[in-house]
Amino acid sequence: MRFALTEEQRGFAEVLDDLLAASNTPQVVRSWAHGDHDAGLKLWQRLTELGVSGLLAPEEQGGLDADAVDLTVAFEALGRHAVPGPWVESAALLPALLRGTDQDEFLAGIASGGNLATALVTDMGSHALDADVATHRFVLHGTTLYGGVAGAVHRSVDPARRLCPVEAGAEVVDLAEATTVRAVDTAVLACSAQLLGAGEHLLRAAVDHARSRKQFGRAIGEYQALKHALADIRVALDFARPLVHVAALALREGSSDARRDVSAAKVAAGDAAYTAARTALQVHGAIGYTEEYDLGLWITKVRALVTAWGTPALHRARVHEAITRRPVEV
Amino acid sequence: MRFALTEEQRGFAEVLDDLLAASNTPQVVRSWAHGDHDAGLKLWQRLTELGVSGLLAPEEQGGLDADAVDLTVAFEALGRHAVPGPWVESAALLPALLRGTDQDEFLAGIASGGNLATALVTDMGSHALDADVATHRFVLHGTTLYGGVAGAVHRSVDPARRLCPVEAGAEVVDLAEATTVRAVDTAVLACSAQLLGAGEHLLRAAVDHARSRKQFGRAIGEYQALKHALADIRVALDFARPLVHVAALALREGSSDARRDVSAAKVAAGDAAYTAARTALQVHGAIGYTEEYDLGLWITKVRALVTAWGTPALHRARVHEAITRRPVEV
Amino acid sequence: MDLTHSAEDEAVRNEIRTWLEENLSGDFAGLRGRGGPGREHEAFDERVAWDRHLAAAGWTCLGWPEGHGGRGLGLIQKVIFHEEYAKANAPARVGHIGEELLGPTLIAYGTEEQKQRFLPGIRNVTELWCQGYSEPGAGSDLASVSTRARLEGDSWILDGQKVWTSLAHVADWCFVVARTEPDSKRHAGLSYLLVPMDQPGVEVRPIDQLTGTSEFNEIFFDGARTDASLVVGEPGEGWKVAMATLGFERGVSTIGQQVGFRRELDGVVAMAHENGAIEDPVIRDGLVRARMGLEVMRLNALRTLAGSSTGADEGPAASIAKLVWATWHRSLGELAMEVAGAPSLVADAPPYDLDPWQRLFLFARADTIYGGSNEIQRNIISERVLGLPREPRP
Amino acid sequence: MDLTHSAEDEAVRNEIRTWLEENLSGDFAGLRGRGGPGREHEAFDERVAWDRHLAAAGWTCLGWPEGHGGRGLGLIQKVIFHEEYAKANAPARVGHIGEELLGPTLIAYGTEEQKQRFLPGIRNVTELWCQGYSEPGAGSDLASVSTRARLEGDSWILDGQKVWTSLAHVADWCFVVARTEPDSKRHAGLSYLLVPMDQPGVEVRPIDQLTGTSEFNEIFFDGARTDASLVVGEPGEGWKVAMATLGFERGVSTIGQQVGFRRELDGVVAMAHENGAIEDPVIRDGLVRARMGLEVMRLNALRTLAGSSTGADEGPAASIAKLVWATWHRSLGELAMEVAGAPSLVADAPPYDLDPWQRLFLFARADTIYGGSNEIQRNIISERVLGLPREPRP
Repeated sequence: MRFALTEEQRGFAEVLDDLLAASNTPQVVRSWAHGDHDAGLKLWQRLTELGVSGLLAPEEQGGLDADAVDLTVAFEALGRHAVPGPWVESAALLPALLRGTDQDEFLAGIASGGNLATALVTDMGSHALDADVATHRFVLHGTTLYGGVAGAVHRSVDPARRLCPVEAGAEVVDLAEATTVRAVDTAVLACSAQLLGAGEHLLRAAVDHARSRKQFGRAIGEYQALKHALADIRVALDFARPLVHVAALALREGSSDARRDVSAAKVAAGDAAYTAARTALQVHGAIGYTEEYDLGLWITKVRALVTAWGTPALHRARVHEAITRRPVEV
Repeated sequence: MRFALTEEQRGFAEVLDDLLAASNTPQVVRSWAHGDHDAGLKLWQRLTELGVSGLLAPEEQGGLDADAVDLTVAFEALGRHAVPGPWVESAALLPALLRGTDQDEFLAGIASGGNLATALVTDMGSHALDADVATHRFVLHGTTLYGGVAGAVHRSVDPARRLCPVEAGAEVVDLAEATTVRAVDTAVLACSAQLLGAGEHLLRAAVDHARSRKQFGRAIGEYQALKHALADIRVALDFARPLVHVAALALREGSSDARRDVSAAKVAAGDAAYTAARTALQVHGAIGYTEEYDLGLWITKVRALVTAWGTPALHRARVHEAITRRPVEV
Repeated sequence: MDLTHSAEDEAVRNEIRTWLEENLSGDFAGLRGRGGPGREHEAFDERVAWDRHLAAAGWTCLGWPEGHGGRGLGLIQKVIFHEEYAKANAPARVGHIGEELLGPTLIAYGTEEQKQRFLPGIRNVTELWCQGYSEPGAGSDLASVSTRARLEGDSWILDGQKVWTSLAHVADWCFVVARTEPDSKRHAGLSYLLVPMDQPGVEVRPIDQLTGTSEFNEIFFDGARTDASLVVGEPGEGWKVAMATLGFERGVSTIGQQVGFRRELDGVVAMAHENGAIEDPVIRDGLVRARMGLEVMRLNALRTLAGSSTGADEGPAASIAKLVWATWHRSLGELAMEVAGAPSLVADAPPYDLDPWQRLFLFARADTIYGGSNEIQRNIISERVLGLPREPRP
Repeated sequence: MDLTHSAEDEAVRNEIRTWLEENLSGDFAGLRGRGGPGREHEAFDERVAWDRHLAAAGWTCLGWPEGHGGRGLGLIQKVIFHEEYAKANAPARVGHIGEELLGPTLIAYGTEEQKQRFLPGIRNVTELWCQGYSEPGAGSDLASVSTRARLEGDSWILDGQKVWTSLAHVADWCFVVARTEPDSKRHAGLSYLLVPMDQPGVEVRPIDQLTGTSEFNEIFFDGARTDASLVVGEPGEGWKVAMATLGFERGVSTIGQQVGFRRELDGVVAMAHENGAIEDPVIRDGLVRARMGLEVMRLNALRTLAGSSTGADEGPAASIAKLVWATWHRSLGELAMEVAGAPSLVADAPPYDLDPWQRLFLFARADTIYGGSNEIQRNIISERVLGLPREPRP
């Protein structure tokens, strides 16, 4: 019984943080938002070298055969640094869908970083992320995975998430229902971890600002109302993270509660990150609301991720249903 | 268009406050809770002399023919001073039920203070308030008013609200449905006004305590977290009061929205008073939790009134229903 | 206590309503719903024309005394105007800063010459104004102003920077709070100056916002000049005048604002019915709460109106109203995004890049910051209404 | 990362479970569910007998070193004990203040004589302890202690008053923080004294609470005496010792507490199903949130356990846990009352005058106050975890 990351996992997180902290990710995000993908693709390669894209791919195809807990470690780092690109699709959804099918070559391309894949999951939306830059586009409809034909790029509420409508093309593979459920849950989990990471960044930015900014002659971080609001975010994030980890364990163990646990993680991580965004904006005041200030990159990212991969209403309903199905369990 | 109390109404409130402030109501409440009704009955008479019990009774029977707004003024004062006794039943419910019936003598007794009446409204509970001291007991079941036969006194969560089970006896009068709806709504309104008054007292007690009590060398009222919590109560009460007044106007004008407005008032006044109770307790710390300290009289009173005359769930459901019945109106 | 209007008030209502129906037509018909917070860039020139059309018909500056070009209308009739204006979905006004903020300030504190010089331009919407209060690093703390002005001969010379200035890029004039006594601290030594924008010493830079629009600006004063006579109130007593302006900011237009809120809420509700989000009990409860919250704001405004004739201190009431509407509006933005679901993520191209719900979400978040943050409002309520002690200042 | 227990741990679990099944029978069977916060008066003498029965079987002081009469169990096995103890609905312990607070403090700071004199009595539940920290007017501010003690010959003489002392009316001894250097201020000049309760200079008065019970007391020291040797740590360094005791207060028993919470929540849910309150979407959402909140508390405790071997500062983690469980429990009390509806208003006669839901409501409200208020916890988190500046002190 040890409910904590292993030393290896903590080391992995540190390596990712070191790389990303040195990569000027805000600039990468801004370029990506303007359709200039060069810096983002370079970063993709460097993250691939650290194993991020191949985490869930099989060893035989050059992947790491890592588990869902490892995945949350990586995606929390991606969220903390607002890394752009179809990471959830390429590194979580598609490897989870296609392991054990005949798509070995595709999976090898994922692990090597050569394949940048995106997908539309039809019961969760109508657009796919970054289909303009992806090398592969898919549509998952029910249990069938199709190739996808992308339309024009739309801007989205997070400019660094470029959304395209996608239409289903040729069928790629028909999958077992359990596989699709598990793969989509894995994607939701990755998104939840991203939210956690983004929330951590926003909290840290708010704390830094509160310590340095003075108003009425005192650092605003001395004011109790603000301190307590920031303390509440620390609590919310600290309490969302174990739910994300438990959901990862449930996926790893193939628990029948995995879907419920993943939904609970998404709701909690989304709420915590959202509160962090709201408070960070309040702490920064009007400047946090400007485009030139980096804070907005995370604020709009959180806004998008809260709704992406299933709205809070959808996941809340799943938790309700799962819990109230067994009366004694509410 | 003048959405404010008249000068007469403000004067009425002042006269009531002066009387009640001079009446050591905490002592009256404690005695009442122990079944010693003398002081409470004396206070009943003095309030009757100011017209409180006869507000809704017809002039011909010695009443004031006052309106629902006047009623809220009186009941806010009763709540502010935690006055015990079946006031809602005697001064609101029964006069509203029995005006225009042949119960002139009873109404005259209400106006003169000789009649202390209580009633069980069967779709809102199973006990009647202070049936041990009441001169008249009733049961309202559907549209029929019966005499009531009271059982033994139970203590309640508010010790000063002594509850008795009551069984229906002989039929007194069968009423129009509109009359019973309006009368019960009037009782709910009176209860809402009591809640407001109790909330005002709790806020004032919390503010006084926060100004005088020192911790870590500063008046605790200097701490921003506490200041802001108290400010939020000021806001909640200020925003509940207009709903109480609008509900009173709706009842006065016979509006078809009266029931919805009354329910909205009960929910808002209950929430505000409840938050005031919670914060007052938090501000006072452990001492607010002791029986010897007066604060508890209001805290338990608010707890009881929030549930009395329809639970928050019932009134919330009525508001939901009324508002969502007309889609465009949500 | 009653909520019905007098026959006279109803007559005013009918007059306004009829005039708006007849005049929001032809070239102006397309202006319905344009402009407003987060959308000040929309159809700006056309809205200037519309404001001048209003002025020509005598519908600007309704509450000003007749001698200054107003109509001397009472509060309730002004409220009725704003209600009808909002119900007609008429475009957001461009001259409101002059009309609602500077005008009343000049009427109270200005010299006769200043009134004659500036009030007609405001009333006829021939001169637009902006408000030079906030500075970088000062935020809600107006007293820490560091923009400096010195009197040289016949002119004030200004150096410094203002920020978050609405509409500065289209304004002809700016009223500026500047420090005119070099070593003064906090509230002392400030002056309230009227400064022309079209001069070499004034530079305006737009601030791009998360909404993709930029109605706020920075203003840089670098040796900017204005005439020595253009100080409102005594030099060194600008704090008092500036506070008076802030008082006017909390005007009767909140009632009109609520009509706009109601329209937004109705839109969110309609969307929830259309896409089925209304079936989610949490969303449904949120919508009902929003509806009740709006009703309460309306009633509170009416109550404040009834009380304002008593001359009571309206600062705290305004703080309560601001705190509540800002929080309500932010919640509505959040609710709108939750109701909209996944489609809410997609947008079109700038500067019209956001649908109304996205804009509501992004802009309403700022409501709890601008015009005095929620924290400041709670301080005011706890200190001025409840009488709690002020926080210790270093 | 895994959540499964080792075979060794499972063996400990089975041993405990079996023992409890076999022993919570006969005379002890009626003790299930008795005692606990708000109900310390329940079956007190029988619970003392039960605690001694536990002690005789070696089930007290599990985490103490074996040399001091404990079993030297690790954290996880202690957690397992508390889980099983709570699942069996075994009665609340009467000796927990000695076992969990004073014992570890003596083991860390006591003299050899003090350990030999007091640890066996705690371990065998033959001497009960209470905690003399809070004072009237001091509340969460322990450093403002004004109870005085002076050394006269072989004795400390104490004068002053303590308040909110749990179980003082049944305790044999009290550990008291007193000011032993007359003109000292705040943290300096305090000493940590062990004082016998059964003497003329000590008077205990129960404090009646809104629950109708009185497990808290005031203690008046009026020339109370204790032996000069009964100071823990150096005289004047009582603050350090007192803080260590507070650290021990945040022990592994929180996991057991959560099992109790789960039982309460299950009861509220069952009631909601019975009386139909579950159909109210707002109540239903509240119940689901409560269930999720409880799961999160459990996971957080497990995570804290995993981290506690690293020797990291556990104060903030404890603050976070306290803030969350206190707020959660208060909400559950409120939810319980809303679920219960009108029948929740009627009660029976004292001292058993409240049904479990009423008691839950009234008592859980106090959770956000005792053991460090929510405000104090938020200060700790913001200052010690986030590194925000301390508030200015006068």
